[in-house]
Formats: sequence, structure tokens, C-alpha cells
Amino acid sequence: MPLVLNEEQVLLKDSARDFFANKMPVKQLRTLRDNNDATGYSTESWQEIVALGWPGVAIPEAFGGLEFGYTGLGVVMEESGRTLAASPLFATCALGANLILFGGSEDQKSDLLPRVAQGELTLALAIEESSTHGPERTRAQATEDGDSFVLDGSKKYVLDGHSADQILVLARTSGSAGRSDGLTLFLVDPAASGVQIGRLQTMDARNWANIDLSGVRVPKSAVLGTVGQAAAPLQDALSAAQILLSAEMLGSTLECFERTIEYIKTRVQFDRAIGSLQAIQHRAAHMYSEIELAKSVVINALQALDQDTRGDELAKIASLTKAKLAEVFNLVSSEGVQMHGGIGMTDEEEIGFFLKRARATEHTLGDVRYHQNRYGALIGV
Amino acid sequence: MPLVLNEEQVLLKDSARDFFANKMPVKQLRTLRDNNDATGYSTESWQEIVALGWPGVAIPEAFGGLEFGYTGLGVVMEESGRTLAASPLFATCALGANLILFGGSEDQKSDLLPRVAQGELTLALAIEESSTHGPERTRAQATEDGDSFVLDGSKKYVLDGHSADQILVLARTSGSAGRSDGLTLFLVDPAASGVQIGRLQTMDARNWANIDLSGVRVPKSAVLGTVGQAAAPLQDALSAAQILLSAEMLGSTLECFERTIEYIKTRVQFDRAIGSLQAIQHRAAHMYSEIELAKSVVINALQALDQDTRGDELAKIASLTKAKLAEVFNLVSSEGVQMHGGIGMTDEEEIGFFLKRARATEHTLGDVRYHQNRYGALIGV
Amino acid sequence: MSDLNKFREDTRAWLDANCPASIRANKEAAAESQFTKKRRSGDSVVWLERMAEKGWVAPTWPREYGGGGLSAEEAGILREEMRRIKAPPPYMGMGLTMIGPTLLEFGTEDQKQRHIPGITSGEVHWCQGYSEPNAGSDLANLQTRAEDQGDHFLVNGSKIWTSGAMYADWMFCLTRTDSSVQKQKGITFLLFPMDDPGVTVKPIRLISGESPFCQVFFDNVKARKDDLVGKVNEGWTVGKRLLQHERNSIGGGGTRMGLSVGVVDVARQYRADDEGRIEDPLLRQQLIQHQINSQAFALTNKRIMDEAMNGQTPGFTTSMLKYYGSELTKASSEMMVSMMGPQGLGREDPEHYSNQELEITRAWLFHKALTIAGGCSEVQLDIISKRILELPPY
Amino acid sequence: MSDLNKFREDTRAWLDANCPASIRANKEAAAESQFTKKRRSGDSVVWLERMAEKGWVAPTWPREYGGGGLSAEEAGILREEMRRIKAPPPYMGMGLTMIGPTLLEFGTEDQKQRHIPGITSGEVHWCQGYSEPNAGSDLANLQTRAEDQGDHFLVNGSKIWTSGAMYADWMFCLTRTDSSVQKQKGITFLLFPMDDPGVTVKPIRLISGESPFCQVFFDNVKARKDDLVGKVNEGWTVGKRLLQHERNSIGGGGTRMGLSVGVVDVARQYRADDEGRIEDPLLRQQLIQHQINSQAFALTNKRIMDEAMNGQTPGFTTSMLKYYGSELTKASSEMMVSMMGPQGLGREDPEHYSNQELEITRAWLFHKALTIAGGCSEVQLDIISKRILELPPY
Repeated sequence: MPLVLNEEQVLLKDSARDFFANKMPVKQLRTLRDNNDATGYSTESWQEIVALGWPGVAIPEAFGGLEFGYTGLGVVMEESGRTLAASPLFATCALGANLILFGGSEDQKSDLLPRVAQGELTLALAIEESSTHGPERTRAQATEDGDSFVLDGSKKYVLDGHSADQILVLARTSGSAGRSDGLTLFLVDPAASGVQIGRLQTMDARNWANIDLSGVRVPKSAVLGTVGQAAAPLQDALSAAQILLSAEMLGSTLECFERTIEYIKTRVQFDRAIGSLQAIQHRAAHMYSEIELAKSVVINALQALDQDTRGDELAKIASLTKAKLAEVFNLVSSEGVQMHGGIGMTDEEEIGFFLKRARATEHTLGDVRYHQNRYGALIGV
Repeated sequence: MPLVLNEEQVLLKDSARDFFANKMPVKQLRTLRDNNDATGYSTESWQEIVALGWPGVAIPEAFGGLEFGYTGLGVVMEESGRTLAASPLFATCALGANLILFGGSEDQKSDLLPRVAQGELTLALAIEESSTHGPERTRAQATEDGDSFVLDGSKKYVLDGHSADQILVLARTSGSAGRSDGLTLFLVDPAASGVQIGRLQTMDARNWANIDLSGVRVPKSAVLGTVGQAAAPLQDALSAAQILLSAEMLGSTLECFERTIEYIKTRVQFDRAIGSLQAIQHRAAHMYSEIELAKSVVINALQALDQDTRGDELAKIASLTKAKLAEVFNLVSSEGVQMHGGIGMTDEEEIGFFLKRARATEHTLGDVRYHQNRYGALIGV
Repeated sequence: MSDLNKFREDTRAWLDANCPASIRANKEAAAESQFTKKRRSGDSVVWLERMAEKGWVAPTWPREYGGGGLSAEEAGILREEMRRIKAPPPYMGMGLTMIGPTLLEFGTEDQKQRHIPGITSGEVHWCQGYSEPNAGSDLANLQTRAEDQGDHFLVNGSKIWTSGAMYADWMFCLTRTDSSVQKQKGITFLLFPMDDPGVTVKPIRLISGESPFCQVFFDNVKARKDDLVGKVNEGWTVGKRLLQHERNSIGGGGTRMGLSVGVVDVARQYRADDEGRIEDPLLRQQLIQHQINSQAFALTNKRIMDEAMNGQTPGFTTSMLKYYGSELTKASSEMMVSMMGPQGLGREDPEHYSNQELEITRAWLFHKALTIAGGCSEVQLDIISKRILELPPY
Repeated sequence: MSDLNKFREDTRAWLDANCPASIRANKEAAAESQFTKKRRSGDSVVWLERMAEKGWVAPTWPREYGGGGLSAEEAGILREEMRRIKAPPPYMGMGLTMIGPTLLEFGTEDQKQRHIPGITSGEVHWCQGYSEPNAGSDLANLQTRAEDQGDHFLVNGSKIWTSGAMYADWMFCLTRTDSSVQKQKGITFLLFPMDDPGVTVKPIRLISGESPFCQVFFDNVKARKDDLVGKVNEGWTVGKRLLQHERNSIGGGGTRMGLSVGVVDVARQYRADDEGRIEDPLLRQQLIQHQINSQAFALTNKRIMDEAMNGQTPGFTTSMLKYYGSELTKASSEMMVSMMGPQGLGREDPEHYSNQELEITRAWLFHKALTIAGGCSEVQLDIISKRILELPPY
């Protein structure tokens, strides 16, 4: 399949570009941060996104979505990355909806996915328990008790954990930490007794929460899919989310790079534009080259998702993509600040927001080392 | 102690610089290579070095040396590195003599060291058995048999192994591969029955040989120092040799860098000297900075040797020094070829000799990875 | 059945019947494809003659000059079918890849008739007279003079990096015909035979050892007036066009560049535990990083081709591909030599080093040229800065 | 007993008697050393007053202006003895490190008498008016105008990156007095009080949060004629001299730059196994590489100081130290944040992040300035190229 967007995808990308630039510029994130906004995103903007149908872009028509594919969702994510737009798109659509689609029962899909597509349901996924990614390390316990399960454990860095309508909690129904069998996903109401949610203040001004579960009782119907069998659908959903996050990172990287190129064209030092200095030019040209590689891995990964690549093959592609994007976004945002010089150090200039976001995205769903390692294992070295 | 040379050391360095530039320029090495010279170094030049007393620079007066210290030998090695001069200085003086000094009996020191100082005895050390450095991996066996030991094993990459008068062979009198106890050093006559020496042709045109030992019988008096106790003196002698090799590498690096800077000042491309291009300048300035660090670790290490630092502390300094020098020499010689452009690719231009020598020195007595790893272990991370 | 399917069937049948079994999947035969007919023997000659007769040495060129007259699709099918039976190319060289296409575009009818058939029959080998000792990446800064002598030009000077000059029958050559104008403006593109008594060829020894490169000296070499391509003093236009063919073929695109092993193979051979996992953690890391970049680069090559098929012009992205690909290939042989330790340091010593070891060591040294030749990395970065990023000139 | 030994004994005795126990080995007291007397209380005031009385706020300055009149050796002993009992510096600031030495060298007798005692008594705090919003590393490109009004200058314009301007009593300031000449030639070095009604101070918020930096605006600020340092239009000479004091103090020299933990500590806390060995092989590798470079850099600092003591002038090697040291420090906080994973991403959230975590995250962001401020890395590399390697100008 050619590594290019089709016409519909180009149109969707263009309208997403316009929307985020006009409705959700970086300034919106700054305002949310400075106001310590309780939701952490603009509910008004989210309603506009819902009106555009984008929460359902990747959801099959059978479940009320547009069935526009992952490449469609990817280009929306990419454009949202350009303005660092905060919204439930990632946690709810890229992460939560995929998990339901890959791991839920038919009833759960029919019940939940249309509500996601309609913007009536937001989701969060609670998996991490330490500062290194790795679902198989899960220690949180789910104990069967009659018609219920009782959940106990501590979850960290839950994206949108403080605002989501439902939380998907990964817990262990059997086996021990380090094993991937015995993992089960539960749909938990954040208002349920025993659930304690503490929102984090992070430097990228996005929305993470730590969640404590203490004797939280859920009915057996709250199990997503099959007891003890969460690992496989979880791996696919995480791969999909890693790829879609990479698409978002690509948008941020491109924006950061373009702003930097514009800046060095106009910034004068020692009577010449700093962009006319060859040492700066070569670093810029090198970044350009790295970004070209980043573009290629992202579109390739989105198409693989659309072609139903799953399992370890998908994981390999996801790790290639996330590792490369994290590396390139870190490079471009660091150079962006350096090339902006003193002004780049101020909070007033927006380039610093990209630097912070680069770090935060790197540490979401596995950092560079995690993905390089996994890629290595999957190619057998 | 201040990290500067004293006056005598400066004088020695200056005369060494003159000597190697005039008597042993890079051209000499080229001629040796092109003629497939059987000795691999100029015996005439070696006699001149002997006449200057340099083989005994670091040997104590008590054993017929000049007792001028390791810093003295270091500046001679550094200057020999500038012209890639091939001579027994390294294998005999930096490696062999130190081993005798650190590990030999008083009789052996009194017998052998004055002969080294007088240039009457050249030495080689046979330790490596595979392509990764690590004396404790030794498998070569020394079996006691009456008044003799019988040696069996295969040694690789023995510096000056084809030309030395005596070969110091590391073999195992007890213990098994991986352990550092049970190692013993033997003085072996290369003409002894059962010794097979195969000289290698290496790209740096210097002198390595593989040596096979098959039932080689040596008297017990051939044991250097104490049976089974070679590990400690060997470690010190290897540290000293790693440091002195680093001094040689520093000289090569400096020469390679200075030639490159000269070249880019005069080479015109697109109507300007390429050294006037800022991207080239920044790479040159970065190399300059790295070389400043290289200078510091070398003089520090030589002084540590002169201050009788030994054991793990010396090993730590040796690994720091060798790791840094290998990194910097590789960088500078690679950039040297790149900045020389097409002409740098030709055998006719000498810059390529530095590129090859950089690799060869890296792989002598432990490569970058080996020394980084050892440094890490010694600082406890 | 569509025409293309029919063509595939016919081609397959013809190849099966005509490609001698002895040269299929045969490394030496593949290496011989760089030779003209007179330097070959046996089935290799048979294969060249049969293919030349079909016009399939240059499948898409016009039939009137000995080409095959095939469409791009048909030529693609021919390539696929040849690959299927592991047939070597009938003939390769700068005649086919560089001067042939250039003459078809810029040459006179007379030039096409005199020069193209020698290429399509695999009988005339061409070499390139572009680089000069003082020019480097600044190609237009050339000094080789051509003086107009009425019916011919007299050429004096020297060219360097002339690949295969010792076996070439003809040279296409950039010469200076006017030194008084901007350097790009006084250049003339000439053709002349290498057996002219004024031509002297001196092979160049590289840091990696023997090489196909030569320096060529011209002492009153004659070039016929009717072997002038394009117009006098306008040869730079012709020469630049020809260069576009070259840029894509250097750099290696992150591939093995003719090496029979890859970096992972070498890692497994020299640094793996019993299960094939790389023991040294740093090395493993470098290897993974390299594989990630190679894979990403391969996808980028594909994407840019796909975009071109889709109507987007690749333009100066070729500079990015040249830059990144050559650095990547250089890095891969760098890693291989590093992993081999002292076994990577041999020099033509088959007694102590395996063929593979010697091959990799040579490649490591030779690959240093990848970031220098065909417009060095620095020039490619300049082009990206100026042409793609539109940064102001320095 | 030598005089120096006697001096050491006396100093030790005096310090023991006069340095209040409460401020020894006390982090807050150390932080207060940046404050003038009026912003302090308790023992911190006592300590400052006692040291000022001895002249030991500025130990080597002449006694007539409130200095201690000590020799370099004596001052060294004083520093050692203070370190021994963990006494904080009595007072720190740009008065001591920058304008004081500059006035002692370039100031009139009247200027020394009016300004130095306020510094040696720790009563008058100075700030630096150098950088401007459009100048960046091109310091001489300054726009703040000073007009000669007979007995005073009128200053208009703005300065940025003025550290501690909100607490400063006086500013030393580079102003433009002639725009018609080469930019270095029309600069005048002035002093004026910060309580002038025309001065407005606006704090700058950085990517790392609150900062000591300000932008300062001048609206008809008066500077007395007798507060002109050096000559009109020749202030660049004075200003450059003062900068040499600054360059050495930025960059961090590869040190922790005020962080209470080092990169190895963080690695052990977040990424070590039970025996303190770093689990992640790549991380271990990076850490070792970093430690090797830090150690080599520390030795280089020492070597260059030793060479200076030995009579060799360090000259432009300070540019190398600034370049390498700042990159090294930046890399170390980069590694720390990376090792902490998501715990390195906190923003002023003491509920979920430890103080150390928040401190490191702030430091990571703040350290991005190290390679920008005080002449960015690019400028230092330019200086090395031009001044040390003597490469031709680009």
C-alpha cells in the first residue's frame, strides 16, 4: 500500500488543522494551566470536536462510528499535536475505545462504543503502578466475592483519570506480578466507594491522576471481556494508542520545527539572521531529515492498524514508531529552545510548552528505552 | 600535584618531537608496509632510540635505567604517536619491562631490566586468546612436569610477537577460565620447540602475531615472579601500558587534528576555504574541546603512575584514560578523513593511516566498551 | 487475458529458454555484468548477445537504437521475471545509466546513431570525466581546458575519481571553454575515445586498497566537433541533468552496499550468546537504534517514491536521502568493524582473517567515501537548508 | 612558625569565636548570603557585621575602602578555614564579583569612595544592565540610549535578564551614546540608583517557573556625570573586562549547579538493583560515559588552572570550559529527569512529587539556559574557531 494519504484523509487533515489552529491554539492550554482549570480541558471545545464526529472516526459503523479508520484518527491526533490541544480524544478514543473494541464482549461494544462516538462517555485507563511502563507488572488485586469482584491497589499516571466518566482498571485475578496471564480489566465508576482520585500537576499541563482503590466492589458484569484474558487485547490496544500518540507527537514536532525555522529566519544576531549561519543550518537540515523518517514510520504504522495487523507484529511497528518519535521530538524541542535563545527560556514564549510536552509524551505508555528494548526483543537481537 | 610537565619533561618532549619528525616520519611506516618488511620496524631507528636512552626512561636507576618516570616515557610515546612510529618501545618498554618490574623476582629484574634499558632485549606479551580483552579468560595451560612446565595454548594479537627476543606468556597453572587466580607468567624463547609464530598483516601496518604453543617445555626458572600469582602485577602492568598507549594515542590525535586544521585552512571549495564554513568550524571547535579533555586525562594518569598509584585505583584511572582517548582518537581521525574529502580517501595521503591506527589502538588491551564497563564497575554503578 | 499478462507469460517463456542455467544465481556472472562483451567468455557472452538482440539490455529505449521499446510496466515485468529466475543483468555501466539517457535527451540524431547502439549491444564501455583534483564537491570549479581547433577540440588537463577508466572505450567529459565568465557558464560537454594517444590512465589506490578509480590525464586529446553534446559553454545544463542519475545511485540508501552480511549477522557471529541474543548491552542498544533508523529510512525511501507516483515531485528530498542513507551505511560498517574487534583489523591476510572479515574491513574503509563522493554530506545539508528550508544564504 | 601559619591560627581562632554556631552548616543561612543587611535578621546580621568590620567581606580589597587587604595566600587560608567550620560567605553578589573589581581598576577615586564601602559592608546590592531584548549573545548590539544633559545623562530603553533587579539598590549599565559609529564604539558605562522614579522592574517567568530575572524599563532615568565609568563612548572596554568575571561563573563547570543530588544518586534511587548496580544497560552506559566526561572535564579545569599558575595564559580556553561545562551540566539534568520517568514531570505539586523530584525537574528546565546565557554555545564555538584554531572568518 502506498505510504500516502488518500483524498478523504487529506480533507480530514486540513479541516482538523483549521479547527485546532482556530479553536484550540496553544493559548488555550496556557489558560487552562494558569487558571488551574478543574476539568483540565475545554468542555466547550470538546463539544465542538464531538459535533465534528471525530470521537467516532475510528469506530466501526456497526457501533455508531464513522469507520474512517486509524489513519483518519491519526491525522486528527497529528493536528491536535500541533497546538498541544488538551481533550479526551487520546484517553477516550485512542486508548479506551480501542480496548473495548479489542477486548470487550459484543454487548459491551454495542453499549459503550456508540456512547463514545456520540461524545457521551469519556474513558480513562488505569494500568501503571510504577514509574516504568509494563502492564505485566500489575499487582493490583481483584478478588472474587459472590457476584462481585473487590478491587485493591494503586494506579499511577492515569490519563484523564480525574475527569473520565468510567475508568478501565487493570487488575490481577490470578498469577503474580511479572506474568501476563491472570490479568483482567474492570469498568469502574469513579464515584464508587473506595475510589480515591488525586490529580497531578504536571509540567506539560495535561491531565494525569493517581488513583487508589481500596475495597472497591464491582459487579461481575463490570469485567471487560473475559476474566484473566486481558493481556492480548490490552497489548493491541496499547500498540494502537502508542501509534496514535506518535501521530500526535509528529504534529507537535512539525509545529515546533516550523516555528523554529521561522524564528531563525528573522532573528538577527551580529547583524545577520541566525538562520543564515551554516552551523545552525546543518543542525536544522539534520532535524529535517530525522523528521522525514518520523513521518514515514507514523503513516506506515497507521496503515498497519487499518490493515488489521495485530499481535507482536503490531507491537513491533508500535515500538519502532514510538521510539523514533520520542527521539525526534526530544531532539527538535531541545534544539527549538536552544535556537530561540533567551526568549525560548521564558514562559511567555510558547516553544517551551513543546519541550515539556516532548518529555511527557515520551514517558506515556513506555519511554524510548522501553520501546527500543521491546523492538530489539521482537526482531530477535 | 599540578597537571603540567616540569622543565626536564618539556625538554625530553621537544627532543622526542624532533627525533620522530626527522628520523621516523609517517613515510617510514608506509615504506615498511609497502616492502612487507620482515621486522616490521626500522632496526636502524631503534638503535638510534637506544642511543638516546629512551628504552630505559622509566626503568629505575637501580636496574640500569634513567629513572625519568612514566611521565617521561609518556611524552616519548606521545611524540612517537605523532608520526605513527613503529618500534619496540611499546611492547618492550611500556608492557614487558613494567611486567618484569611489577611481577619479576629481584634476580629477574637485575638480569632483564638492564638489558631492556640497553636495548639488548626486546619483549612481547602473549595474553589475548580471543577477540575480546580479558586476561582472566586465559585457557592456555602450564603443566608442571619435574623441573619444567609444559605450555599448551593459542595466543592472539601479540604485539611484536614475531620479532621479540623473549615472549612473556600468560598461562594457567591452576583454576579455570574466568578466574584471576592460578595465572602464571613464563618467559619463553620464541625459538623453543613447539612455538609457532604467525605474523598478522593488519591495516595499521604494525606488528601483531598469533602464537601457538604446543608442548613447549620451559624450566621453572622461566616463571616470572611467583607461580599462580600473576594477576596482580599483570593488572598493574596492563594499566601502565594502557596509560602509555593512551599517551601515544594523544600524540596521534593531536597530529591528525593539526593536519586537518591546516588542510581546511587552505582547501578551497565553492570559492572559499572550507575552514571558513561555520558548520566545519563548530565541528573543529568541538574536537578541540574533546582533545583538551584527552590531554588532561593523559597527564593525570602518567602522574598517578609516577606517584605509585596501583591496584584498582590505577585501573580506574587507566580505564578512564583509555576509554576517553579511544573515543577522541576515533572522532578526530574519522572527521579528519571526512574533512580531507576525496584526497583523504587515497592511500597516497597520510590521513588514512591515522584512521586505521585509531581502530587498532582502540582494540589493543581493551576497547572502549571494555574500559567503560570496567570504569563503571570500579566507581560502583 | 490482458496484454501485460500476455507479456509476462511470453517473457517468462523466453527467459526460461534463453537465460543459460550456468549464469543464474551466480555471483561471478553478476559481477561480469559490468564487463563489455570483449572481456567476457562462455555463457555470459551468450546471455548478453541474446538480450541485446531482443533490445533488453536497455528495455525502454527506442528500438531504432537497439533498445527494447518497452513501456515502464513491461520493463517492470521483465525485471520481476529476471529476478524470479535469478538472472544477472545482461550489462551494466555508465553508458546505460548516465550517458545513454543524456544523449537520448540532448544528443543529435547523428550522436544517437553513432553511440547508443554500442551501449545497447554491451560493446562500448563509458566513463565519466567530471571530478578534478582541486574541485571536490564544487564540480563546476573545473580546469580541464578544451580549445576550439576548427573541426575538433583539443583537451588538456586531468580528471580524478574516474571509475573504470582502465576498461572504458569512451569518456563523457566536462571541459572549460571559457574562463572569463561565471564558472558554471564556460563549460562544454564533450565525448572522446579513450584510445586517443593523449589519454593516460593511472589507477588510484584507496585507504581500502585497490579501487576501480583512476586519475586520467589529457595531453592534447582530440574530441570531434560532432561529439559536442548541447552547445559550447552550455555543458553545465547537460552535466547537471546527468548528475541526477548519479545522486540516487550513491549513498547506498542504508543498504548493505554489496556486502554479503548485515550488521545483525555480524553481531550474532561475534557478540551473541547461545540463544542469539547480543551479550553486550551497549552494543545491543546501538544495534537496535541502527535497525530502527534503517527501517525508518527504508520506509522513507518507499514513502517518497509513493509520493512521486502520486504526483508529488521529490525535488530536493534526494539530498536528504543521500545524506541520511550514506551516513547510515557508513555507521553500519563502522559497527561491524567495531564488533569484530581485532579480527576487524586485517589487511589482505587470508591466512589469519576470513574472507568475510577482510571484506567488511575493506567496506568499512571504502564506505568513508559515501559521505564524500557524489556531493558530500555537508553539501547535501547545504542544499536542504537552502532549497527545502529556504534559510537565507550564509 | 611562618607568618602564614600564624595567620591560619589567628583566623581559626577568630572564626571560632565570631561565626555564630546557628549559621554554620546551615542551608538557609547560605542562601541568605545573597541578601544585603536590610533583608536579613538575627545571627545572619551579626555574622555579616563582624566580617565586614574585619574587611573580610572582600578579603583582598584595599583596607581604605573596607576590604581586608589580605594577600592571595591569606585569602586562600581564610576560605579554607571558613570551609572547615562550614561558615557561609558573609555576603555575595555582583557588587563583589563584578562591579567592585571593575571600579577598583577603572573607577575614579571619588567613585571608589562612594561605591566600594557599600559593597564591603554588604549594604548596597548591585545589578547588571547588559542584555537587551533584541541583543541576545550579540551584547554590543544595544539600544538603551543615554543623552548628555550637562551634569547628568538621561537614560531611556530597557534591559532584560537582569538578575535580582527587584532587590538591587544600584545598576551598572551599558548605554548607547553614539549610534553613528561601529556598535562597539558608541557605548558608555554608567551607574545609577534603582530607586530613580524612571526605573520599572518586571519579573520574568521562565519555563522552569519563578526566576530571579527581570526586565527593567528606563523612562528618563538620571545618571550623574560622576557615575560615568571610564570615558564616554569607551564603555565597551570596561564592559568586556567585567564580562570576563561573568563567563567563568556560568556553565557550572559540569558540577551539580546547586542541585543537592548528583546523577549517580538519582540513578541509584530510581534505577538500581538491590546492590546499587544500575539495571538498565543503556542507562548504565550513558551514566558511565557521563562520569568519564565529568571527571575528564574536572581534570581539565584543574590542568588549565595549573598551567595558569605556571605562567601560561588561559586566554580563550575559557570559551572551551564554558562550552563543554554547560553542555555537560545540561546533559546531567537531562539524564536525571529521564531516569525519574513520570516522576520527573511534576510541576509544583508537593503532594505527588518529592521536593527532590520537583527540584530536579526545575533544574532540568533551568539548565537549558546554561548553553544560552553568558555567550551561547554557538558563540563559544565561534570564539574557539577564530581565536584558538585561527580558522578564517565565515
